[in-house]
Amino acid sequence: MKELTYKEMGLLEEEYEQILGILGRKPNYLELGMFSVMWSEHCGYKNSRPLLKNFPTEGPQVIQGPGENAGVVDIGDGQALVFKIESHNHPSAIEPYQGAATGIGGIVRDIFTMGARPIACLNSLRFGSLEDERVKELLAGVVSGIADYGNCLGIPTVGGEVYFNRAYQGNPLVNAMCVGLVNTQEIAYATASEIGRPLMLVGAKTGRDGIHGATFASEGLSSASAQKRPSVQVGDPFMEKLLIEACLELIKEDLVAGMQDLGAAGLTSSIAEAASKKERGVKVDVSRVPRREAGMTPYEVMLSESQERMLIIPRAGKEGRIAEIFDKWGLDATLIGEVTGDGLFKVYDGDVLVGEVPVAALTEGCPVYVREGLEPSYYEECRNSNLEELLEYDTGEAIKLLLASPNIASKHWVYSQYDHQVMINTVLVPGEADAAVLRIKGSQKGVALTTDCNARMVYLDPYQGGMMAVCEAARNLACVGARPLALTNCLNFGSPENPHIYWQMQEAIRGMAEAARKLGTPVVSGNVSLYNETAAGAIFPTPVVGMVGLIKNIEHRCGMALQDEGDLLVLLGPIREELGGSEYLQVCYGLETGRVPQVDLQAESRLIELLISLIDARLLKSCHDISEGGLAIALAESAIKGKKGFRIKWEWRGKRKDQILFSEAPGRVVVSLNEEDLASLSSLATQYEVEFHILGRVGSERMILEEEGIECVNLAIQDMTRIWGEAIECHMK
Amino acid sequence: MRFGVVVFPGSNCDRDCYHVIKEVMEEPVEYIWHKEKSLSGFDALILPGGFSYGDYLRTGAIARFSPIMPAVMDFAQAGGLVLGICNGFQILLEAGLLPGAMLRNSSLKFICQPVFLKIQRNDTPFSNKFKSMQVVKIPIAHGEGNYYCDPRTLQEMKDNGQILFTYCSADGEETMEYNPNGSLANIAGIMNGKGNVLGMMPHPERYSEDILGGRDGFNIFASMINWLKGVG
Amino acid sequence: MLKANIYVTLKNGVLDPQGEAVKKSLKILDFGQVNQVRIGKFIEVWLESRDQAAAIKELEEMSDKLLANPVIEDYRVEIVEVNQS
Amino acid sequence: MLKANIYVTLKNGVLDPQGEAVKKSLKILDFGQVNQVRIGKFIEVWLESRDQAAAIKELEEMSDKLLANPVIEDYRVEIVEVNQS
Ligand SMILES: Nc1ncnc2c1ncn2[C@@H]1O[C@H](COP(=O)(O)OP(=O)(O)O)[C@@H](O)[C@H]1O
Ligand SMILES: [Mg+2]
Repeated sequence: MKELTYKEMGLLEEEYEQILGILGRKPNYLELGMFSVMWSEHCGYKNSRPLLKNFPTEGPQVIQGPGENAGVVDIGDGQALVFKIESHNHPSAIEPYQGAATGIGGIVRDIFTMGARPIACLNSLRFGSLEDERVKELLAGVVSGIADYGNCLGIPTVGGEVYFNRAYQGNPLVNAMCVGLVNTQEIAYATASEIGRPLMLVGAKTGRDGIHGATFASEGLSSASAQKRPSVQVGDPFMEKLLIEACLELIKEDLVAGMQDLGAAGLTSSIAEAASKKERGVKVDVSRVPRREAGMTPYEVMLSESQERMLIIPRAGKEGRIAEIFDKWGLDATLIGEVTGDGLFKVYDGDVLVGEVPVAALTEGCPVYVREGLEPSYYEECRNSNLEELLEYDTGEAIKLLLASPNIASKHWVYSQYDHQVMINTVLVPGEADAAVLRIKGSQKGVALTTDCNARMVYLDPYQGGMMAVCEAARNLACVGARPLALTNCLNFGSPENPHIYWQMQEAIRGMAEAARKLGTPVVSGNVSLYNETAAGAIFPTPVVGMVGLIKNIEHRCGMALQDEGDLLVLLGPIREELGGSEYLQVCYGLETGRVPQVDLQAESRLIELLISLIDARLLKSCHDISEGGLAIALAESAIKGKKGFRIKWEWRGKRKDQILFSEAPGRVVVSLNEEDLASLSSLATQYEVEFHILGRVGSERMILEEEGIECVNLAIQDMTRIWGEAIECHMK
Repeated sequence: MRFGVVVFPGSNCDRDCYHVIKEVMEEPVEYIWHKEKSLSGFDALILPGGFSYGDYLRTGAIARFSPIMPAVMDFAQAGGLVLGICNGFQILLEAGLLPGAMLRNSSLKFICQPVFLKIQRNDTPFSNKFKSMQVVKIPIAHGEGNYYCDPRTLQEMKDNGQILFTYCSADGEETMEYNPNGSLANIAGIMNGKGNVLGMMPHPERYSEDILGGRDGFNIFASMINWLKGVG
Repeated sequence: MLKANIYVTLKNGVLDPQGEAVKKSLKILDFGQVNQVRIGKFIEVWLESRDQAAAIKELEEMSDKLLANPVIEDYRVEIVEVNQS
Repeated sequence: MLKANIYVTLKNGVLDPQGEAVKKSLKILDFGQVNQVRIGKFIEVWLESRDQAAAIKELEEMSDKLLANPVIEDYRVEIVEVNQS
């Protein structure tokens, strides 16, 4: 293998100078490689760390905030949820199936590393236009990669999102979230405790795969990316399943002092992280690492990103029992080194010392860049674009076009490939509600899970869009009756070295942080994926929010399907007349512009409280959040799900129907309820200061919009169901 | 009465079956590790769903050689009730306890969704709680459930009444349109000649509690218990 | 050391959903001349052995037992290399 | 008519979880001499063509585009039969 220069490894000249300063000498090739992966954006967060500081990370429910493999929140009764979201964008762009599959493997390891049993996966996907043949391949590959890996592990994939936009042409986003359940006293941390404790490596053998994956993930995608292909890893879900079961047995028997998965930057990163926690040092002997290929150099062993490996630091005297458990599961565990007290990361090849660097230099020593953001010109241009002059589209036609938009159409093609019921906890499955709901066996409790981000809104106004992503996630949880607890996030952006992109990051994070603070949902974990761009430009800024919520009594939950004829349809929240950033503008006019609807955090918070109260009091029969496609599509989706029609009376004479029906202003939901419950709803709404509007009634098999006795929309639910149901399937035939 | 749930490396519905027998059916149940070599004191065995050995090579092909399998075969031989669900069904096929083999779904995709099944007869240990020709709803979740056997075997199974469940519409139409995976003769579940071994692709344990969306699966376990109590 | 190839193919008459799908895709990709596609497995096995006859017997046994499912598959064993070392 | 075989194998160094699992279970089944197992695809293609050179070109194109995944797999094309009819 040809040796790379520091530049080819992705280090800047001043960074190389810094390394010379730290070591007081030239690093050898191995040491240089270790610095380069640890100081990559992917591992070192060198461009994002200063911005992440703005996130609120504390709250009474938070057991563990950012800084560990995953965040942990309390759900009472001595139980906690462990969760995190992570990107696998670059690998998936190159090899969609394996890229996505190993993405699942990675995030699942982060969860059981904390001692938690993974109970659910979600994923947030972004692709270019579905008209494009390569995009179809990417979608098919990514979805089957996620499915094959997650299904084989026996972890249900219960939710997520899929969006299509030209902004992701050539640079798809694959973000995977995993949620685990743990007994609070069994939470495991990645701490290297006492000096002299051995380091055990367990799981797959080490091969040459994925060397410099972390560096690769920290660069833009170019045609040269294709040549880096040998770095693609192949996933082995069966091995991972064995690791899950074996590691959880170790935790149950309290045998480990520290546990760390091997992810980006492989052994280098996991050992450094395990050791950095208590200013310990480590020595490791690469000759002991079981290899898959002959002739691997220490450099290759230390940087390999072979999947399905774990690092275990046993409690004193427990090595024997640990070996027994691994043996039961047919896994090989090898002693590869030990914890030392000198703060140094020493790499040996047999007796020969082949590399030595201070642990802290690799971790905390990573340089940090505080950059200057610069507002791009498109921002004001879009905010000021005049949408009033657009001729109004025929409402019925617009609804049909929107239902056929892949961003709104049924995602059945995707989620039917995921096993979403294994573990028999999934109470609301994909497509049934705004969030997935799982029961916690042996209790009354339920948990609700969602991922959200409307990236077009973030692009048009990163500050508002950032707030919207958090609000939508929280609202989606409230729509099923859950109290939002905390969030994880995956910050997908272009190059931070571009001041306009840096501005997007600053603004989006400012918005997310403010919303998270106001809604009481601190940030407990996350991941950053930068340099998502191709020659054609950067992706839409896409800060995906994953959020978890708690349902006190699982019997009191709510789905989105309309239930019974005669029920009242009510809008909770204000009527808004604005089209900025809407799917309607995109689908009907090909426009992605406008002033985005402004978020009112106070109102959002009151709406969430109201929803939790209404559902807990069992006053709602359906509840659905207004997002892409606006009020009209929210109603249509509830109708399609419930196989029931409805009739709406138009009360807003003289106003533009499209502005009201297709506005994507946040802070609003559509509910249905028994007429007798209207008074109770009314008094609760008054109490929480949420305005509401009675829209009409459930009934018949058609969607009817009536204005002064004239039916201006009259569509058969069956036809709408067909359009909505077949859109993605047709593209994927 | 004692149920045993066999755990292979890669099984992942083992806990689900265990939960349903223990918490929903309220009957004694134990896990049986695949490395065990003998079985005693069990009245019924469940081979659960999942991806034993990653389903590498062919579904169920490697698990079929697990140390426990000879004991499972003896148990079946002696007339004990054996229920193979999904991957369990595939293992029973590979082991030759049931005839035929599985091919990949005709769509080549994993499919997870509820389907309708027709109960072809209700005079069996596994279906006595249903009405004959009753249509029930139970979810499937598999990538290889496309059942195949040669024409002679199919005829034999038909003659012997070994086909217990077939895919159908909500109204009981057994046409290709309602066949989710391309399975021969819409087969979703078959028994051995003696009728004490059942393999089925749908997951009854997933529809055994109302909160999970349905309860038709409950009746399969209830039938087994009923039959065991009747006999015992 | 000895290397063998084992070809596992679906029996005649057994439907090959994957082969069918590939054929369809090839037609869409304008490979109009494709008439039929069947997809089987190509298994390479390295054995610590130099005795070809014994090896073939062993490989056939492996195939009968594990590598092929006789209900749906046929197989063929072929020794491709014998290394005297 | 013409029949071709295409052998699709994992590139050297690429992990083969299937092969590993099969090797392990062959060992357990007492085929102790097995050293390594790699599992690939064996694709049989029938073409409406009699021109071997053109067919090989076409088959290679198919393999590049669809039959093999160039990121992790290699392939080899071989014409096994040309039928004059
Ligand atoms: N956008 C973010 N918001 C909050 N926390 C973050 C974010 N990005 C990364 N983190 C936290 O930084 C730490 C390091 O992340 P990462 O390198 O992805 O972990 P790992 O080594 O387990 O893959 C984790 O605790 C993670 O939760
Ligand atoms: Mg980690």
